[in-house]
Amino acid sequence: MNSAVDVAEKWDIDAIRAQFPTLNREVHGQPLIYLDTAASAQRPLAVIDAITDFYRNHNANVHRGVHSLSQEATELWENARTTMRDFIGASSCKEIIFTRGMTEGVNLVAQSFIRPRVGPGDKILITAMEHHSNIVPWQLVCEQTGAELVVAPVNQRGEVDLDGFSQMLDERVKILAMMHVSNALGTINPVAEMTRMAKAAGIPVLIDGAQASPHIQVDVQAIGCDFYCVSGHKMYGPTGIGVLYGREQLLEAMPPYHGGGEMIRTVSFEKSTWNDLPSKFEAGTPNIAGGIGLGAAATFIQQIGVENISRHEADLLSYGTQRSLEIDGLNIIGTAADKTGVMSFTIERVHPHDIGTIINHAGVAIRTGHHCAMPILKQFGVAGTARASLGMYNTRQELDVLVEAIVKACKMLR
Amino acid sequence: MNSAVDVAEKWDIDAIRAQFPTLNREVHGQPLIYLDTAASAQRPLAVIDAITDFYRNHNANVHRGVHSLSQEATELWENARTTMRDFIGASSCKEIIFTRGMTEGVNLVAQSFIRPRVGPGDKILITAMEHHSNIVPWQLVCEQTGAELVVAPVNQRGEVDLDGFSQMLDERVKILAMMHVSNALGTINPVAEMTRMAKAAGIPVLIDGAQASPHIQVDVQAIGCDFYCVSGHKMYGPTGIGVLYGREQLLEAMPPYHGGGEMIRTVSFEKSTWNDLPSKFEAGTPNIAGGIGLGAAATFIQQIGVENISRHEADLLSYGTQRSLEIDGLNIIGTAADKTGVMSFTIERVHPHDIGTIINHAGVAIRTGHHCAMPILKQFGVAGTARASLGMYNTRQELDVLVEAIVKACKMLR
Amino acid sequence: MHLDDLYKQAVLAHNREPQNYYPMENASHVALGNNALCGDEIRIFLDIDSNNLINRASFQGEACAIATAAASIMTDWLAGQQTDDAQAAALAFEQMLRGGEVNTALLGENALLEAVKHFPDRVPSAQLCWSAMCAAIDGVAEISTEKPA
Amino acid sequence: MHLDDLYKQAVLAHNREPQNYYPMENASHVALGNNALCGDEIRIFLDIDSNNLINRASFQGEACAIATAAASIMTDWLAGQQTDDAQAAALAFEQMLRGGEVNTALLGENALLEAVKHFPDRVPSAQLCWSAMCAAIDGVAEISTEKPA
Ligand SMILES: Cc1ncc(COP(=O)(O)O)c(C=O)c1O
Ligand SMILES: Cc1ncc(COP(=O)(O)O)c(C=O)c1O
Repeated sequence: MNSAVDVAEKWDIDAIRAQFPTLNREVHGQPLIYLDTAASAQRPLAVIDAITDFYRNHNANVHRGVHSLSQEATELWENARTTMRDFIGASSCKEIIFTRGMTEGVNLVAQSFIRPRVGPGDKILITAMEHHSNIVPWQLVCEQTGAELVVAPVNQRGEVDLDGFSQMLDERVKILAMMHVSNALGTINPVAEMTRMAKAAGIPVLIDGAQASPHIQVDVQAIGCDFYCVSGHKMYGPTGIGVLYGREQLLEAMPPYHGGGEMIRTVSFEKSTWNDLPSKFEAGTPNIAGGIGLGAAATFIQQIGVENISRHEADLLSYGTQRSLEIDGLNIIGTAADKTGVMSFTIERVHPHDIGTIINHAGVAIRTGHHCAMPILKQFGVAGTARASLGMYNTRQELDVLVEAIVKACKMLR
Repeated sequence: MNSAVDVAEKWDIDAIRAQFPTLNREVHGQPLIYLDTAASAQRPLAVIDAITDFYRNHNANVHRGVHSLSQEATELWENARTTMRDFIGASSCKEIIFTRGMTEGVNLVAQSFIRPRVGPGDKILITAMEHHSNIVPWQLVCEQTGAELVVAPVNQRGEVDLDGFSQMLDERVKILAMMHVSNALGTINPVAEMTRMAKAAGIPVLIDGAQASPHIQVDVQAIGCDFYCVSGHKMYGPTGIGVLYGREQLLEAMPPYHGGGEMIRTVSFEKSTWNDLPSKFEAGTPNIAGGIGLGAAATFIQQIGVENISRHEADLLSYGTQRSLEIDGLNIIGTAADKTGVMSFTIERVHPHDIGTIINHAGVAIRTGHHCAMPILKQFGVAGTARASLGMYNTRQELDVLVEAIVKACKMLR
Repeated sequence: MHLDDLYKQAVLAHNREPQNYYPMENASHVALGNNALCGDEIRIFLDIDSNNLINRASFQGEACAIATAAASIMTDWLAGQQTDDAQAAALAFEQMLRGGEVNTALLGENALLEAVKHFPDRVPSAQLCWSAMCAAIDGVAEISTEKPA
Repeated sequence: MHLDDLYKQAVLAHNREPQNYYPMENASHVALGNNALCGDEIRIFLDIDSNNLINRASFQGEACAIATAAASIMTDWLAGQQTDDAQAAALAFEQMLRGGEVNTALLGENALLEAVKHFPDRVPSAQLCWSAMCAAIDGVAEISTEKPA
């Protein structure tokens, strides 16, 4: 992968695109233009090869084996953990819990950390722009415990209203759970500042980093948060894998989440004892190939350079935004000052779903609908949007095709 | 895969072995002899190719997409569900919940089905031979609710004592959770009969099928159980995926387990509503590649024919058992009348761990230790065993090498 | 499958100028159909007399072109139908979208939407008004159609 | 790495006929080390006087050849050591197994186990008696060593 480093230095987009086999696909006879990275990114060869290499050459269960394959598998798996530790800036591998994805991370914290700690009168604070995965797990806990879900306001650009937010920070708030980057709007929240405010009020902080880790630098220690969740498939890695970062001290104090193999030290019918971190939270056989693939994805991003990716996507965002405003009746939802490459929009007299279907026939893949963020769309007065979301492999030319295709679709429908 | 059908008809072991790339590995200069299938099976090309085909050609998120890739991904994913429905004999795809593995299936049922239904005075019934994954989740529920874990006795051959078992079936028992096949002993439990006895007493039944699905026919309707869990990686499929079968009526009545995307119908801060089965229990982006790979594994097993696999492994078991008894001081742990291909043993004056290390240098991969089944090993008076476990790809010659290698190890150590 | 088969001129015309697009006062039967996944929401109003004859049908809501056109065509067609013929047509319509054999004579102009069967993610859109209509007849206030067939 | 480096003749001899294998009556310090993962369990007995001198050391338990030989060698070596030298040796032993630079002179015959560092899954076995010894000195009754280095 020395080549990836070279690529990054001169931002050789063709070389980057060559790493992603799916980009060779045709759709309805047109070259695929993939603008749905926020739903799931494409996978580079480095990731696919890491998975197949594991299955073909080192396949075995981890941790429990005396034979060579099992030792090799364990080493690959634990190396992936080390890679993820460095990728998000954690201080120890004990703080890196492999999960199925971002959703499982939040559910784990909701059940294992918060559920035993809250009751009637206590509050769980989120923001109005959260993804369902950072709303519903808290609603379930509220139902189970009598705690109350409270919601920090978001302004009409799609930014958290920091005044409103700060007024909600009181001693009854037992956790602040917020997204780093919005999948529906693109907003980059000032998580370090908001974390500082919350911690000053003694409130633990969980951050949904699903849309941050593929696009901007993540450093959990600089942010100062207690928990941080990412999803593999959003950051060019495999499906079925993610990471929950948790501060060691908090994880130590939490009861286990799942029971099973590997998370125990001893089991007897009378009493079982728990293993050390991170094993305590990794019951059963983990997604070994997934973890190894995620490590490969993180390494790939590091080699390209996340700051290079951010810069490239920022350029595309400003180009794409400007071009899309040429479209008659187009209205952008989410105009925060600080944004990642997400263009969410509605068009007068044209339904997003029809746009999506029609431009799919020009090879352009976008997402339409509520993007698992119904409440914030409702605040914007819409039930759904069309969303083009960017990845490191996209180009200005692709955005030109997008705009042309939308214009044609509008003509057809109006 | 027509070739697989041919292979099965005349049981062409070379053709079967050729499907498993890892079997070409050498370990310490010797050809790998993989006798650790009970920990994790090797993966056939059909599975590896299904995964890479998804990542290379159809990669996208499922369910929520208007574009072609997303529709293709959804179709592959839902086809895998249909395959798994047929593989275990469920009556509807609504009853097939994709999980991370067997362990998550039990935890889901423990938390979502049992936790709200039990309290002090209630009992959860398991057997003395369970895997930690079917012990610890229930211990956590007992701790949370005050219910009591009770344990059906197992005799000295490693079979459930049916008299003792039947005496434990009373109205305070709120679930029977037992394994179909023991990973530590090889015992095949009479699950249909035991389920009948439990159901006659009004007790719901969960079965841990992790070690059954790769080796013997599974038919949840013939068994009559309410829940059945399998793990992908045990049945020649990917890591990080499994299936929880649940009877529709029970799943309908259960509250959701995880909150997140896809499991909801509508979300508002005041109230969210749940999606239909099976989505209600599949929060967040699932392990799409894993599910597709699992479908490929099930198809592969069906094409070879599970009854052919059973027959082959039964032949190997009787050959291997007989040959291993030639070893001085060898003692087999688990001598049930009805067994799958698991040979668990101890050898006088020789520790299993040393055996494992030494024969690994002859290329032979076995597992040593407690096999996540501490309690039953304790009943047999041992802290660990050496375990050779069989898969469809093993041969008599491999068992000859195993026996020779153990004999040499014993000579060295004694 | 061509896009023009899905978005036929006749279908597009119904979307541009939907027929029977108004909230019916004194409707005897009303139901809301929604598909949260794509944000479609259609309310169906029926005026059914004591002989189970549908005198008038109308609709209102926010929905995509396919859902809007389907509702426009359906409400046109419903006027003058017996409720059990309407229910039978709903079944036939669903079968048509699943790719089954159907007597399209039963369906009249509704058969214009047959090509939707080649666009599985759009099937719920086309079906939304029909589900809502059946719900209205059955006295169910709200119904969802989300899953592709 | 050769198997014979791990299972040296001298190591195997200690396994076949372990030294100091008995429960010490009136031991001043005792601790149990266990490694549930592979089923090893070793109890260490120490007789330490008021000057922190270890007069005698013994052990008992069920464990693999590596763990048994390590305990046999270690207990031999401990007799006559100061507790802080023993603790320093434990650190050096751990470093040796992690592949670090160590002054093996500090370790005496214990250095026989150096090759274990090439067998990461066996490191906890070799370390079991040392962890138990340190626990005993620190007054901790029980300790686990499970993870490969
Ligand atoms: C009998 C049995 N049950 C449950 C499990 C747990 O399965 P998993 O680790 O895949 O969740 C295993 C395997 O470790 C097993 O052998
Ligand atoms: C902001 C955000 N949070 C959470 C999630 C959920 O992630 P996953 O579905 O991988 O668990 C997503 C993606 O769907 C997301 O965009």
